[in-house]
Amino acid sequence: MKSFFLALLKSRAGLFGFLLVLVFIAGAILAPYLGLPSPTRSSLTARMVAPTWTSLFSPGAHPLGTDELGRDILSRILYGSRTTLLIAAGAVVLGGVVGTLLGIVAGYYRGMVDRILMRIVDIQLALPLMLLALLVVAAVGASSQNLVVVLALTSWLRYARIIRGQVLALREREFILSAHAIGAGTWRIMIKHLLPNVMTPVLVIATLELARIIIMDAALSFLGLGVQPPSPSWGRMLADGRVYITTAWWIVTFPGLAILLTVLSVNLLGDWLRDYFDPKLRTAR
Amino acid sequence: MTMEKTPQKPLVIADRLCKTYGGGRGFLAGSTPALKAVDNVSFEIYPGETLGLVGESGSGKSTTGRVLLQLEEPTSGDIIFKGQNLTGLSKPLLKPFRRDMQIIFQDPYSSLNPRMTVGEFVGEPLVVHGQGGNRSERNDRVAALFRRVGLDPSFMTRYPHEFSGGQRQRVCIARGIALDPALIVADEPITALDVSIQAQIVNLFQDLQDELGLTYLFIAHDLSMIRYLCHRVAVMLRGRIVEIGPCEAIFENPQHPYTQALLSAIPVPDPKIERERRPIAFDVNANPTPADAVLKPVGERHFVLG
Amino acid sequence: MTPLLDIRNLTVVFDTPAGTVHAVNDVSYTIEEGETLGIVGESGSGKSVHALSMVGLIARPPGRIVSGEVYFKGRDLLKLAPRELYNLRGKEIGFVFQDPMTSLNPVLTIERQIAEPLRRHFNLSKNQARERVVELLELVGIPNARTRIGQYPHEFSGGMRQRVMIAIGISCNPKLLIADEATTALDVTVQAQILDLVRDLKKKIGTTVIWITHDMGVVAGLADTIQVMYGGRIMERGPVDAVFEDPRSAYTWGLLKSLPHGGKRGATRLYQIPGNPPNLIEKPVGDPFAPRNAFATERCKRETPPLLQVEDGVAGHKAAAWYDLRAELKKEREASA
Amino acid sequence: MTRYLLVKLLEAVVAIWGVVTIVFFVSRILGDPTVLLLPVGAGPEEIANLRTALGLDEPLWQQYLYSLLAMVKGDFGISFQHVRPALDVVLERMPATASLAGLALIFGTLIGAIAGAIAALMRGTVAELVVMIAALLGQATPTFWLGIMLILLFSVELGLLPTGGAGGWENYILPGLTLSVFVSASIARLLRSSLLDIMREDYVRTARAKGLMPRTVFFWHIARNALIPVVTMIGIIAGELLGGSVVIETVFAWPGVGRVIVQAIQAQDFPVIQAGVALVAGIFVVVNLLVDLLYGVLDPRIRRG
Repeated sequence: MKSFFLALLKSRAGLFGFLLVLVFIAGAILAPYLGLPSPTRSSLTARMVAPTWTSLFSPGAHPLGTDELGRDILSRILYGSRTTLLIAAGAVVLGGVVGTLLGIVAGYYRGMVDRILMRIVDIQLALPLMLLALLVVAAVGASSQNLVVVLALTSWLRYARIIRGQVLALREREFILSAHAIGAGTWRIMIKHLLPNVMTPVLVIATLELARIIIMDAALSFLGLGVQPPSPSWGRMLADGRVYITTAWWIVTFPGLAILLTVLSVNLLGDWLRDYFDPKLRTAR
Repeated sequence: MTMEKTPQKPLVIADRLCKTYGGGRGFLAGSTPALKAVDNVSFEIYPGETLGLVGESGSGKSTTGRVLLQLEEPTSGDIIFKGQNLTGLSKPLLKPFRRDMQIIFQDPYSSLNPRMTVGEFVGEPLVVHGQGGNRSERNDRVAALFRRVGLDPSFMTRYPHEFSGGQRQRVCIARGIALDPALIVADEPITALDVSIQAQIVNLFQDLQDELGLTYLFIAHDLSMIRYLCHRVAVMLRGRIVEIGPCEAIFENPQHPYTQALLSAIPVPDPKIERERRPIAFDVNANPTPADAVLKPVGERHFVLG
Repeated sequence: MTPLLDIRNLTVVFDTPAGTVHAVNDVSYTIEEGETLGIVGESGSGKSVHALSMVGLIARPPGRIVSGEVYFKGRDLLKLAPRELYNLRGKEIGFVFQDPMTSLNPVLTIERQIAEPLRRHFNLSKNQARERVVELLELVGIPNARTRIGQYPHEFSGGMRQRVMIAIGISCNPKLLIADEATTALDVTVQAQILDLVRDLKKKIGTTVIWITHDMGVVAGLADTIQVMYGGRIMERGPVDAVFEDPRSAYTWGLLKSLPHGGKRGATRLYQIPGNPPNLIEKPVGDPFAPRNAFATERCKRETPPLLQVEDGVAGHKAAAWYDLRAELKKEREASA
Repeated sequence: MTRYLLVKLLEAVVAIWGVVTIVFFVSRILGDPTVLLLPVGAGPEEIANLRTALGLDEPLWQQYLYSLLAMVKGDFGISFQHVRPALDVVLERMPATASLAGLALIFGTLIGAIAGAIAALMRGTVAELVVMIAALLGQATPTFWLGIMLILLFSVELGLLPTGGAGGWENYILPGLTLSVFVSASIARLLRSSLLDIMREDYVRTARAKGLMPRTVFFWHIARNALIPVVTMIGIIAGELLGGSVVIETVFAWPGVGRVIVQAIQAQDFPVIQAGVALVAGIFVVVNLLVDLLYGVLDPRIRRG
């Protein structure tokens, strides 16, 4: 663990990503305690106020400006990050657990189980993930829980495919044969021998998937299929602000920057994790 | 050794073992050509004996070892261990027999679980079979196993990457003997080790046999080590045993042309002999073994396929 | 006569995250034209790294040549311009690598891979090169050469691929052929065939050969001179008969003694060298074999012994040892008698 | 090779069938389109009549079988919104989507390949750093936001290019650029790491030991092998472009398949959804078939396998 953080400190890109991720998480958690205006309070007198850097520390001011209804953009971005990060994290965990388990099962049992699972993966791959998400969200409705499930649905197969490949390779490793030779049961082999040895790739995929899911979540709300108003969401802010692009550039610029920075930091961290733990994964994506 | 003269019951009998890969029709995969990795292989090993199994890559020697331990199911044939037929036994029924037979592999780097401490790894068979009592008693037993294979018990809490090849192989051996097995299949256990380490491991194998009365199936392609370690030798070629017999008979009086070719190919660490050595060529494709060939006796306990 | 290859004080390190690996430490030796030199050592002995580094075939970074000169036909290879080095590689110095499975490009035909050095160095036309490729494949004993040149490496067996590697190595009639563990990945019968082939080729084209291996048996019949390396240093070197009969380094002696020598079962325990191979990350001090050597003196641990002509030995038999192995062995024999 | 292709073809058919099945059942959950099709206040009798006319009152599995049979013949039904064959509605939008995606794929791959090669060959230099930072940013930027920003800059501020819609070549520039950024970022990163991996292979050492010039070693031994994962990546990117068309076509008011599908989902226009998704999946499968074919050309091990 100590060497892990030492290596992280040495890698500028990894450290940058890690710190930025921490900042975003802190921002999401601390949003209600920062003395910001409510993200949903509109004000007709303060519509489309331009951002002013000097007003950063004066109470009641709008450092990133306000939108067409006079709502504070900084506050909306911070509160929006809570929904986005929660949904994305939920989808990553759900997709990761399901995908990893299925990957281990397919790789371990091979044969029919494996073939059926891989055929399902192929079918789903033929359907662009965005279309799948769009259809399903439209069908079941855009509640937070539904979004988590839908986004996890677009995600599990990446784990399943890579973990299956890893397990197929591990299976031939002699320590797995040795576990069979001492009479270890299936459960023991999966939990004690296979799972710990695929945790690294799982962690790496999870980070990279987190970034992808944040973008997809934003895209869904951009199309009006994300969390419903009045809850603030980055994608919806973009979609709404787009109309005022000629008069108020800030409404559409800052939420996009927030997405970019979040995804960038998560990607940096993920790349570094991959290079640190398993450089071989680079081309396996 | 007196044991070779007293008639005893074999510890394990392999009876007409076959293992075929592929050949089936897969879903969307078309048919794959069948590969007979092990083809009608029969032998027996007596208690306390070391049987050497030699052959080149692809001869089926490793598969034979794995099939013998039921790590892979034979396509046909029987394995009789201590008088009990093991083939077709379900996993739970097989489990008690697992205590009695163990395997040690070639590559000490892939035979340890990189995410398990070596102590846990050596103690795992005890856990699986509910032996060794509580945690601290088990720890003591693992420590004793470490000492027995020449490792410092203080290493128990370390992970495999901290060990050299020879030390890893000692860890594997400790795990192999944890349950006091009767039979150990050693699948090229010294091939991947540095030359200066090989003798250490060979000696360890011999010491353990003397102390614990172990029976070995020793798989190798290094014939000089086989000669040094084994009572009897079986030579495999393309899935079949082409010659089997006492070590001396095989090395002094090889009958099958392939055995002769194999023996003539061993490099000898002596320039005078080595410069004069001319290997005998043997073209496998030009001399296919007839399918109906059987092992015929040519000397005392010495058989040749023909 | 100036030697074909003259290596002086070659030191190579690798900069790794764990620290600096001292792979080759102050290695000096020469090889005469027409000679076959067998270099024996285990993993980490520096036997492969030193050979690769002298023609710029180690990755830099992490590899780094700290010091040394490598004179080949009078020119220092380490000071050549890149272009001069490219002109020399493959043409004057041929290579055969260990693993025939990974050393051939999987997506190019055998013909292309053998013809590449020919077309590069001799400007042969496609057809001229093809004739030479067929000739080479026949020379290294591949039947139906003309039909097989269009095939890919995965269609060849391991032994056949190693023959292809040898064909590439000798394609331009190099002055020096360096074979790095060229038979290690092969079965014994195939190894025997390849060794036979090399002996045969030496007779036919008279190339100078450096044969790098971990197997004492392999070089016994092939080499004129043998050189034993350990921990990045030369421990002993000399005419092959002298070294096998009368080893003066405890490491050579131990290696030879630990082999079964056609010994029968149960006669005695094998002699075993105690301990484990050295950790090359620590700065080497003294004789690298000292920690595993029963005959080591205090001086061995502190000071690195130079490689010197041995007393009452044949000319050219050198060893790096502060202790006198012959005297020590004699003492031991008397004590046990 | 023939068998390899046949297997791939069969897999493709299975995949399309699977997609059609998923879409069929998911879109039935969307709701009852009759409510949308009839004027407000229509009586239950009218609704029942329309349901019968549209075949919606039959058991679901029967509807499924009928539509599956019809789809094999190329009949995806009549669009509820447009009241003409759904396939026609989708097909006439296809050229717009395909040309944009194709343009971005070709342009983006070229730029990405050059950038990736530069990064790998100039390890440890400023050039590598610049390429890698650009690629990281490119991958982290949501395409729809990048599109909006480009509109803000080139159309609103500078007034150089149209904000959206289709028409002349100038309409292609902004959406094409937006998608190319995404494509080239992915390709550059993958090609760089793939090249760096291949450079460590034993056969590259063999090639250098032959005395080949660095240029020959790079093109024939390194790049040739590094292309194989890139080809796979192009197949994946093609899918993401098609899926992403939904979003990017909304941003640029691009009259393509993506927008039609979004509108159809909002209107619960089953036949158009069905036809649109089947078409996109079909194109994706064909692209991947081509990728597999290219794979076979690049890698002789697969050709004979």
